[in-house]
Amino acid sequence: MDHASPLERILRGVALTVVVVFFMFPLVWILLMSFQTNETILRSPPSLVFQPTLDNYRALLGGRLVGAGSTLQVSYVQNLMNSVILSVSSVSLALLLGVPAAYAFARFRFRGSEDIAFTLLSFRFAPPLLVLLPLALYFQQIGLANTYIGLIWVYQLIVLPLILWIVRGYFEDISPDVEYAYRLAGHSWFAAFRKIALPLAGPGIAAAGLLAFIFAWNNFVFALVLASADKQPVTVGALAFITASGIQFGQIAAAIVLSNAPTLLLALYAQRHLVEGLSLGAVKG
Amino acid sequence: MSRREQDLVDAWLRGRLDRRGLIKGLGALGVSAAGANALVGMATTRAMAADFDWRAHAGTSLRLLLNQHPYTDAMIANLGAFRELTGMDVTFDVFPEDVYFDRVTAALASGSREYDVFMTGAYMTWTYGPAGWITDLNEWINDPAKTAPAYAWDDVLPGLRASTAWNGVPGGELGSPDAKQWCIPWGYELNNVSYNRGMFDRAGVAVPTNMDEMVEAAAKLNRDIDGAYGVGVRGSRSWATIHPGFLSAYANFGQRDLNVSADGKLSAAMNTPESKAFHAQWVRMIQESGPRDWSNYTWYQVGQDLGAGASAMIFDADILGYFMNGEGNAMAGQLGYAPFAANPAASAPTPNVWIWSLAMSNFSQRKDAAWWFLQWASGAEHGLFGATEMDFVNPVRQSVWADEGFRSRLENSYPGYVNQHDVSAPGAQIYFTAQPLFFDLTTEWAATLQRMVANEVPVDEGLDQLAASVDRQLRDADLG
Amino acid sequence: MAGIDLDNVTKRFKGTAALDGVSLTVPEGETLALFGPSGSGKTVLLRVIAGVVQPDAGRVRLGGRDVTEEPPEDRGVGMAFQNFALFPHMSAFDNIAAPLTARRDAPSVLKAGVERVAKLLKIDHVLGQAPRQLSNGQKQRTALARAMAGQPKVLLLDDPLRNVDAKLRFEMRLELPRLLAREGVTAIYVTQDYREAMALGKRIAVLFEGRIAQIATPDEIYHAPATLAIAKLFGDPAINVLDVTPERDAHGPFARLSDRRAPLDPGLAHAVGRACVLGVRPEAIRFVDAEAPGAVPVTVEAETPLNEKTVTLAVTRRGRELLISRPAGAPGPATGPAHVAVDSVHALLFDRETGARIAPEPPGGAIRGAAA
Amino acid sequence: MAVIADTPPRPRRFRVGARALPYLLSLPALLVCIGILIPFGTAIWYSLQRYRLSQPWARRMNWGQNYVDFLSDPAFWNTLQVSMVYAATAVVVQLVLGLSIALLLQRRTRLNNVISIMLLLPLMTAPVLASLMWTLMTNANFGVLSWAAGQIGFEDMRWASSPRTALFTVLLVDIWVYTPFMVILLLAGLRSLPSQPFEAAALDGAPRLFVFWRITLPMLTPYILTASLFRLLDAIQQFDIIYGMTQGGPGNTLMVFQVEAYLNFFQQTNVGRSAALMMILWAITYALSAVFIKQWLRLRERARGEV
Repeated sequence: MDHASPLERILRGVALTVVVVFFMFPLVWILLMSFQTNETILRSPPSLVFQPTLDNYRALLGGRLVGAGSTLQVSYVQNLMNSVILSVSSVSLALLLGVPAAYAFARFRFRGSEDIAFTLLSFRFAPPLLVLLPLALYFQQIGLANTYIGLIWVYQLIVLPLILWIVRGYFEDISPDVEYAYRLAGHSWFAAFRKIALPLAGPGIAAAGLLAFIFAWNNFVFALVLASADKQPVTVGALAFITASGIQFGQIAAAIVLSNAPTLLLALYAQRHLVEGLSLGAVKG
Repeated sequence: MSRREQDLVDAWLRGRLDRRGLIKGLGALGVSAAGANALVGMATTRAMAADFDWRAHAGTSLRLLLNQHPYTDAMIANLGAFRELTGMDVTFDVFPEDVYFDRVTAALASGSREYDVFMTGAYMTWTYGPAGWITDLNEWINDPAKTAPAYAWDDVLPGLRASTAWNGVPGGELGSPDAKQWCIPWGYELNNVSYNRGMFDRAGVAVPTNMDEMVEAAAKLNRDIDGAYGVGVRGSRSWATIHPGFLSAYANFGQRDLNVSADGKLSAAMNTPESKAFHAQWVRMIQESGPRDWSNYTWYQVGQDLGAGASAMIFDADILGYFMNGEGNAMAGQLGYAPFAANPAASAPTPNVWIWSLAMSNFSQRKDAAWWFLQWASGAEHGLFGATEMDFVNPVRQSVWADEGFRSRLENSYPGYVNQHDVSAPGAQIYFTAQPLFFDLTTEWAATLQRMVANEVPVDEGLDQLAASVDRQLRDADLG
Repeated sequence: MAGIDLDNVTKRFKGTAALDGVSLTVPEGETLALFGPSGSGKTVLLRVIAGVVQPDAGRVRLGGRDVTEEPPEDRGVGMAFQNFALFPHMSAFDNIAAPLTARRDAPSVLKAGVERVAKLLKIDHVLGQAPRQLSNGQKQRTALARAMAGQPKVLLLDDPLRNVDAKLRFEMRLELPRLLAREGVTAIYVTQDYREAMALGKRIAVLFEGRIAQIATPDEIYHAPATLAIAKLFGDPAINVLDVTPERDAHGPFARLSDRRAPLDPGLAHAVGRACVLGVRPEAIRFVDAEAPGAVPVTVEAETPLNEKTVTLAVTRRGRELLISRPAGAPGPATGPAHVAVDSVHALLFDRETGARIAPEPPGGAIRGAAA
Repeated sequence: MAVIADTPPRPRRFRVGARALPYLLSLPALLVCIGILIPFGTAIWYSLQRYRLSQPWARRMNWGQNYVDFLSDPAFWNTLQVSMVYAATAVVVQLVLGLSIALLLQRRTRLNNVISIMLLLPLMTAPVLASLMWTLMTNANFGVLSWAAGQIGFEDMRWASSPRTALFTVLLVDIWVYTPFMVILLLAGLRSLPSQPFEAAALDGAPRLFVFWRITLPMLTPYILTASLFRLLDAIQQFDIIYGMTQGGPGNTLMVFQVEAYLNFFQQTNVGRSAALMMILWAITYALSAVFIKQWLRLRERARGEV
């Protein structure tokens, strides 16, 4: 490949350019849109020349959208907060539950271990609505409807298997002798877990946690079915007010940017962990 | 309160002054608008409290489930008066319309006690009522101990009262003597024409008075007006596509959705020759001069286009045209309104109505208190406040429509609106057959329309398939 | 009181016995070399003693205390792993300090403790470094230091020299006995290298397929291996094995070697007629003149000088290969025909079927070990 | 050596603790997920009933009738077909695209690394937000893509609102979001391949197409299988993008399982049919995921063997 002909190099360059344009253009375009007024957005043909404005963001963060027929009180900031609360707590809980379980599956071959692990993994692939619809009824009855706790629990369905399987792979890569050495030095099992296994699997736990956070943040269907207005995250919130305001396209764009920003920044910041987590999660385990 | 202020307010209470005049008068006395509203509220409270124990449930807290809507805005703006009047507290969840009814279903299907009162349309009560989720309100309306003398249930337009009452028998007539009052009408919509006066003038097109003219006018407007299409109607895959202009016109041709046989069996009625002719005309109109994204169009898009000058007219809810004429729209102040009878042979329009109503959850633990709220929210006082101070159109009470301030305000800013209403109101009612499969059938109807517009299926064939499918579903549900 | 006492320890993995009724006693302060081919169960045995593997049956006693059910951290055992098992995220210092932190020693005590063993093992200059910065030799010493830092009563060394280079291995082989003696610990030293076993162990336990085949001093094992298999494992070059069936004539029992009668120990009358294997150490074969008594004609094929000795490969007329060793510098024949004499009287004789040693006969007539 | 009589077995405290430990560690996670099995059981139960919320009096067990009805229900076959076509097309296109892009990015240069990171961004976008973004871009009045389509001669491009292009449009969004997933997995696979076969082929002067078909592809197959199965499982359950863009329309063009089940439940309040639909989807995904997990475990063993 080092002796690529000039033609080949040009073709590769063109191909890569097309790839980058296809995957980056929508993000850039929406970002630009979010700084425009409806007037410039509605121009045809679309133009890149416009006077940037922060009004859309101001309206969103201030919580008032003026649209056709009604002034929409949006609690977009509340939606963002809900996303943060739901994602952070469900990932924290999943780490708390999933890391010890992952350790158990990695270290011990106990009766039924593979079956339990398979069951947990198969939750990842079950159609969410299968359980969500009956769950919506149950939640109302047991008072979990429209509570953070109920949602965080349901979020475990996506984040827990993910964490379990990625972290398990990392634990399996640590030689058990290293932990035995620590225990033989006189430390308890728990100390060995905390001081040896956890730090050594740290990068894996970080990768799994990041990935789980992104999945939780991006989730739509759980909150669509189970959350009320005051608990719903940005994914549902953004969809909800596109039609309700229906009009202020700049604000919709700004809402998309705001709700996308955390995951995109996270992806840029921790891309190596994420790539590894993705590959491990899907391929290696 | 000074003596002169007191006089003004009393004059208003005795009905000699409209609210606008009252507040103007108070303004002349140096009372600010906000202060004036407070004064009026207090005065009303005193007056209303005089002959009914409004404070019977003081201290109770109610929870409402509300749709994002101007009616909701008006109600929320006036909630302070309710709190003051009754000493009750009210909290609420507001959802955008796209997910609102899913929320209601989720809450009620599970028997949630969270909400006491919620917004609904009449069609939904055909599901909620038989399911046992909502309460028959006759029990309260007819109980003098629980209903204020001034409530005047008869003041509510009779057609609306009838349309929100159903005996629960599939195919049963609405408003029959044995009907249960499943909800209280709150605000309603008539489906007529709202049009862009400037565009009509420029294209030299007259306001259409029947379907043929509409198809023609829309096509001409579509050609002649740059950057706008001819006519906006809804097209999303939903019951909401069927019930506005479409069904109003359909009913005007004397067509029905279902036949009800003597023994109460239901069967599809939409594959008659007349129906096929009408469908063909409707489909052609959309293909020729409808919005390009028609199949995604809900009332938001229909209204948005009219307000932004992207469409020349709409055949949809009159209040949508009303809102698009308000501030913040490119076409504000340039819209006109006209009644519309699709059938050239028809004597009057037959708009299918959409009635935003208030219903009481059967799972409420505070039904009496909830009724106190319903009375207030659907009462004349709040109706007048909403209609004159906020955008609470169309009000459901005859007394509000009789209010001169309200009429003149409409007449001045919304030319033709009052006429449109008055001409079509007598024929306004729900033209659907009340039955529990309403959403199954209308959704499939909308999907069939989409396929016809996309030329995936010829109109005749599509309707025959639809009718067959409807019949099968009715049979499956033991209705056919 | 015994330092380590194993009683009938058995451990199975998926049905196959890794340890099959192993009983073993190591007196306090003694270093026992545990020797065996790979897969014989050495590491499992060590892990059972350490407590990281639970035996299916049998008891483990350390210093007289039954620790079979105690977790590893309560056993007071130091262990050096074959792969070092250093904590990669800790400095060498912290690695070595691990046993001391477990006791919550004061920082000064901890520091003194680490420095003591570090100095002993000559790694005091690399204490601040992370394991990945250390050379293999340094890693090995760090692992050893960590095992010893807590001054355990029992030290388990799992082939600690396997992954280090030859020079270092040689050095450590000299150093370790001194170190172990100085610490006064009871130690088990696992190795696959018989010379290491002989250099380090006061006694050697030979493990075969999960059973102890023999426990004896290095000298005993070399000169009186309990089985043919043990005989083959000890000695470089390996022992010569010749299939024989002892016969008897007027002079007593003898074995037929290339038509010559090689006399056997007169006490071996009972072996006459049995299918046997004669084991002859390469140094027990001499080159002789053709006329010497019992001289066997061979053909010398090749010769390799091996440090202090020279090893010759010769082939008998029947095609049997013999390895013959003689002190370096001693004269030997050129390639081609030659004659050798076998010291058959002192040779080892094993039963061909069981591999058990027949001669020399163990004192009292019973065969030691668990070969039967 | 004398055999010492074994002491009679006594309670073994440590061993019991050690045995219980793994269960103790994994139990909380399991319990949290087990809660989910309760509604799962409910769903099965519902699916065996004639159950419409609007006709509570008609509710009764009808056992397999809901499933039998599917056989003669054109809507069901349409749903099945749309789901399959959607999933298969999405996976095939993404695989081909993903593999091509991965091959383009195979070498570790700074530019390639930057591009790989850029490719992460669509993947990190919530699918429902992605559908919103594309809805804005394909708006008939001002959407930049509608305008662009007009410029190249597709004046009448209606994107998601025409049955002819709706599938194409939602697939475009699916491809935009998920192709990077393929790229990243296949890139990880490509970069982990041993280099010897390639060097040997280069020495032999083997043509590059030959190298690709005979060496790269076979060695990459486990990764391709894993990634494709994973995507297939996700794609057959697609909800977010379709619900966000068209709610299954226009007509029944995009009526996939989960969207139809959602509408059945919430709009038509036909709980029995909705549950039966989801059970069928579950059966499909369960079969696929069993294959997937087996394949994945094999790959994992291999990855471990190479370590």
